[in-house]
Amino acid sequence: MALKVDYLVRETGQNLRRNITLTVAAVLTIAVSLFLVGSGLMIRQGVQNAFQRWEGGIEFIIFMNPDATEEQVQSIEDELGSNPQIKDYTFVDQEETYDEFVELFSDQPNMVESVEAEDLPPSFRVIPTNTDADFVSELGKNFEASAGVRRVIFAADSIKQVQRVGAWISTGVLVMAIVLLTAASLLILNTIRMAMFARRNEIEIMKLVGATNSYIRIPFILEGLVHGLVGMVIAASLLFGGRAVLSDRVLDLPILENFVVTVNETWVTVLVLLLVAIVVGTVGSAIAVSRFLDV
Amino acid sequence: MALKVDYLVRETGQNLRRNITLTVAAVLTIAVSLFLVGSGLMIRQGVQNAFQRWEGGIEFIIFMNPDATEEQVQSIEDELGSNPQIKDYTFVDQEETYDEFVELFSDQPNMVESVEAEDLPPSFRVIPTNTDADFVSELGKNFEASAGVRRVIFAADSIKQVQRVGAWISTGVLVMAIVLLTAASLLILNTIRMAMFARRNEIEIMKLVGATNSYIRIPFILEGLVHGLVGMVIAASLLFGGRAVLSDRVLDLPILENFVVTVNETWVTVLVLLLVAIVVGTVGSAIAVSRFLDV
Amino acid sequence: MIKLENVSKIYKGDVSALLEASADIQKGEFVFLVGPSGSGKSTFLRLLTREEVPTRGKIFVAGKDIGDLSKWKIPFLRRNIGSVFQDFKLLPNKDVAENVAFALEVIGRPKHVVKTQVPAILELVGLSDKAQNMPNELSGGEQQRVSIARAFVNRPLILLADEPTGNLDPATSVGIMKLLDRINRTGTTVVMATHDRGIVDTMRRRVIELDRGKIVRDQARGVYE
Amino acid sequence: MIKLENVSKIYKGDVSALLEASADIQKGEFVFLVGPSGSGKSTFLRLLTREEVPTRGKIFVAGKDIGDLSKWKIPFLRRNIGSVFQDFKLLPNKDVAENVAFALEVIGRPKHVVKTQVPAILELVGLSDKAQNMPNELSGGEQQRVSIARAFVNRPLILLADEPTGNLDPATSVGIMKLLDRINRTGTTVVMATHDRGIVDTMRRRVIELDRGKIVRDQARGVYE
Ligand SMILES: Nc1ncnc2c1ncn2[C@@H]1O[C@H](COP(=O)(O)OP(=O)(O)OP(=O)(O)O)[C@@H](O)[C@H]1O
Ligand SMILES: Nc1ncnc2c1ncn2[C@@H]1O[C@H](COP(=O)(O)OP(=O)(O)OP(=O)(O)O)[C@@H](O)[C@H]1O
Ligand SMILES: [Mg+2]
Ligand SMILES: [Mg+2]
Repeated sequence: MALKVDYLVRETGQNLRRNITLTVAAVLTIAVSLFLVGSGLMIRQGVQNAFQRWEGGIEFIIFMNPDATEEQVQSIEDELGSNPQIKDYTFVDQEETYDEFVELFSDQPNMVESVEAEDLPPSFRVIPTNTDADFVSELGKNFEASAGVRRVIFAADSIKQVQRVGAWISTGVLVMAIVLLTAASLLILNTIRMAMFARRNEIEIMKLVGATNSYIRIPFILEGLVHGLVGMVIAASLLFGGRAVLSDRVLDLPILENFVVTVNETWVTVLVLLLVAIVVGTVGSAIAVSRFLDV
Repeated sequence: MALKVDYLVRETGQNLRRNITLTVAAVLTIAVSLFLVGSGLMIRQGVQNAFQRWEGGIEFIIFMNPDATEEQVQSIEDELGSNPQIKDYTFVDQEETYDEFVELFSDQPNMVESVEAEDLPPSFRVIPTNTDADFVSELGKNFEASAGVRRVIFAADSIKQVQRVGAWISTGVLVMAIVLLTAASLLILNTIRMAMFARRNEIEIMKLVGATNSYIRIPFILEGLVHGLVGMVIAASLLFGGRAVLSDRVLDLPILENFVVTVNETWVTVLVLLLVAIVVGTVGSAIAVSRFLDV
Repeated sequence: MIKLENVSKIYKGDVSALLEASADIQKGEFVFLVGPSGSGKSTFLRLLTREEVPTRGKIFVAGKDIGDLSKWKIPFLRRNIGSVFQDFKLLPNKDVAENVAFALEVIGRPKHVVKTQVPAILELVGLSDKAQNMPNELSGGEQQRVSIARAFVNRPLILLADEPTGNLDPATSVGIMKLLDRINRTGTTVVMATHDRGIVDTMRRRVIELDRGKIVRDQARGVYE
Repeated sequence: MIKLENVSKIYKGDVSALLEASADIQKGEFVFLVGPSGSGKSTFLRLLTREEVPTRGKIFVAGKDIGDLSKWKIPFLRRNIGSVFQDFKLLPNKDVAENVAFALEVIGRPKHVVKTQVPAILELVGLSDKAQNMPNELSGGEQQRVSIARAFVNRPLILLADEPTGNLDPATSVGIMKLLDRINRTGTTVVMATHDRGIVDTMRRRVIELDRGKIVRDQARGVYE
């Protein structure tokens, strides 16, 4: 049986207009839900951004003694330059280390104040050709005995731990986003269910007049889809607005600088919301309708 | 007109039972909403807990040179002990400073590794009798010129900045909780509104039979209250459960240690939820009902 | 008891459901409201219970002008008036006994009154064995009888019945009319809209005939046409 | 066209709405279903459209046993049967024209057919000027006529009417009966439950009388009693 497009458009439009109370309620519920999911996803993105700079390619660090002589530093540098297993390295002098330290711990000013540049060790940050843990560890140990070297630190022991903490936080926020998503789906399904309940007489009558299930279902499903999409647009506007306000005002606090979520990343979030809106709106309506069409 | 208790109880009970679809939908919506609000409040509590130990009574810190002699330290200590304007002070030696440093930056192992106890300055943490900023600053400056003292740091410059960051995060989470609360209220109001919409015929008939507004309203309001309370109980169970799981498993990661929210603090959150459930459930129903009773 | 003074009710789209209608119904009268479909009979009754507000004119019920009745007093007006609705208007989630009991509970009757009155009135309309049924489990005629029972149960001053025999077989109709007559003899004013020629012609009571909103006949001891 | 073989319908609480009923209605017949309130007339009709499933017995409609009809085929059964419901069952959020048009759209009739048929049938039941009204803006009789228009509009094989004149004045009733008669003459089988003695006695068609679920009379060219 052919379902005519104009029937669907008209029927859906009428349902939306004539049950304006329900329409507003459903759209609001979906908008709020999706806004919460979107916020969760964006916070997660922010946390990831903040941790990104810890995830560079540095594989081990050679810390010199703060009072190592220039010759000692030079000899290590020569060694690094001539070793074919070293892909790249950078020397970070005491001033640079201090700057990094200050930046890192700008939120702990008493720590910053307690340390001077000359207390901090200069270091080489080394990227080997091979990233295998054993290989890197072997390679790094070669430098441990050299004069002026205080300690060699491996990614496995340090950066990876930083990353682990980052992952923990990131996972926490992801869990939060998933909880919100589940909550949103539940809420949307509930909304549709209540909308169907409110119109149980209508559905009953349609069945009595000989309408097939698909004939009754499809306008309701389209209605769910429209609810989802309108809710999504509202949620997306709130997210973009929220992002703009936050990145203008709040995030110029230095420690939160890296937390900024870009407009592009916001778009990705909105895409996710669009998907959720379509899937939950359509599938949800379909399930809810079938529940009430079962004679 | 006397509203009989048994009428109210019976009427409310029947509404709940006979519109089971609506009841389940409303309770679920409220449970999810309150759970989200509760989570927001508990995260905020966690963040506050984590920052608490930075909010001690230390008003200024005298950092000694790492290589200050024992006599120099002793002379400062004598001075502190004899000054009537000093309420209390603690000496933190290099080992203790190192321990604190390690604990603080356990998430930045390469920093920890780069610093040894002897690099770090021992310090006096001083609590003056008067907390006025000018007074403290005057008092602290007296020690700046003393032998072996590297620097004096004031709360105004350091701890207050830490507190400020803590406040930022805390505010952020509070804003999140408020957004969730608003969202939850909206959702609950919507739910009630839809429930009323679904029963508009019933209300119409009651009015025709000569029921006064209060006679019609009160069962609906009680129904809203029951929805709110049941939803609250579900949300509270989820919060307690979630807290238990998290503090057992996730939070033994050292950095998150201070984040633990106690059972008592959870109870406070639940109390807030109870209040929200009662207010939103009752007031929401009252508003929703009056909207439909207006002839 | 009921007085209409030049009452008009114009619905949107310029439909004159009632046009310059005047009538004076005394306490204890029994009035048939007749007229073709759409002539304004239900509108006439709905104006008396303030379900509708007249576009023009004044309406008095029990001596009170109900035109300037404040909203919160409407329930109290309705308590003096029992209404049998053309489409029954039963509460779908209450059973038969509860639907009838509700009309008593609303006006604050004590429990023991409800407990004795409800079975008595259900007996009267012949629905004792359906007391526990829900409205959707009843036949059309049974629903109509529940609606009548509910309107009767609190012995109102005025009883308005909108085609109370429309869905009833002749035998049951006669029973219901006997009941209405009995109620009327106790002093209750009864206004009944009907299409049932047989009933009107047998009872020979006052007949008000409407045609396109106008009162075209007001006859004591009248017939259907 | 319609055949019942020892059909019983027992509702919960041991209510026998229909008891061992057998009947055979030929194509083109016009049958009145009479009997007191609650005797099972509506149940009889609801069994034919599979709104209810018989507790015992077999029902054939247009030669098909509808007892083992799979769920998805029910709509197609109903498209061959026009139903006028005792309580109208109009879609409350569609206006009169849309309510009628809906019955055509459901069975996939092209737009131009809908556009010409709907005004024609509204003209026939005398509701042309109410086409844009919503159901709650209609009088009881007008709603019943919309229900009749909707049942007629797709010219079904069978027409079931549950007290289609219950809310109509005698003049309109005669008009509706003339319409039903005309429809019947085009070959449509008509089964009509009614309490209207006048109509049954005037038309003199087959009468099936029910009493407490039993068929107590099945008479060609019968009268009401
Ligand atoms: N869903 C149901 N559950 C229980 N009993 C029911 C149900 N539907 C109908 N009945 C009962 O079955 C009997 C027959 O009902 P039915 O509607 O067929 O009567 P009817 O002949 O159409 O009466 P009326 O002329 O009053 O419309 C009645 O006693 C009714 O109470
Ligand atoms: N809410 C409304 N909006 C617009 N028109 C209305 C409304 N209610 C009733 N009407 C119109 O007013 C006229 C009178 O309606 P009313 O219900 O009073 O008729 P009635 O005499 O009771 O008819 P019936 O015998 O069919 O029940 C009808 O034409 C109807 O369509
Ligand atoms: Mg009427
Ligand atoms: Mg019936």
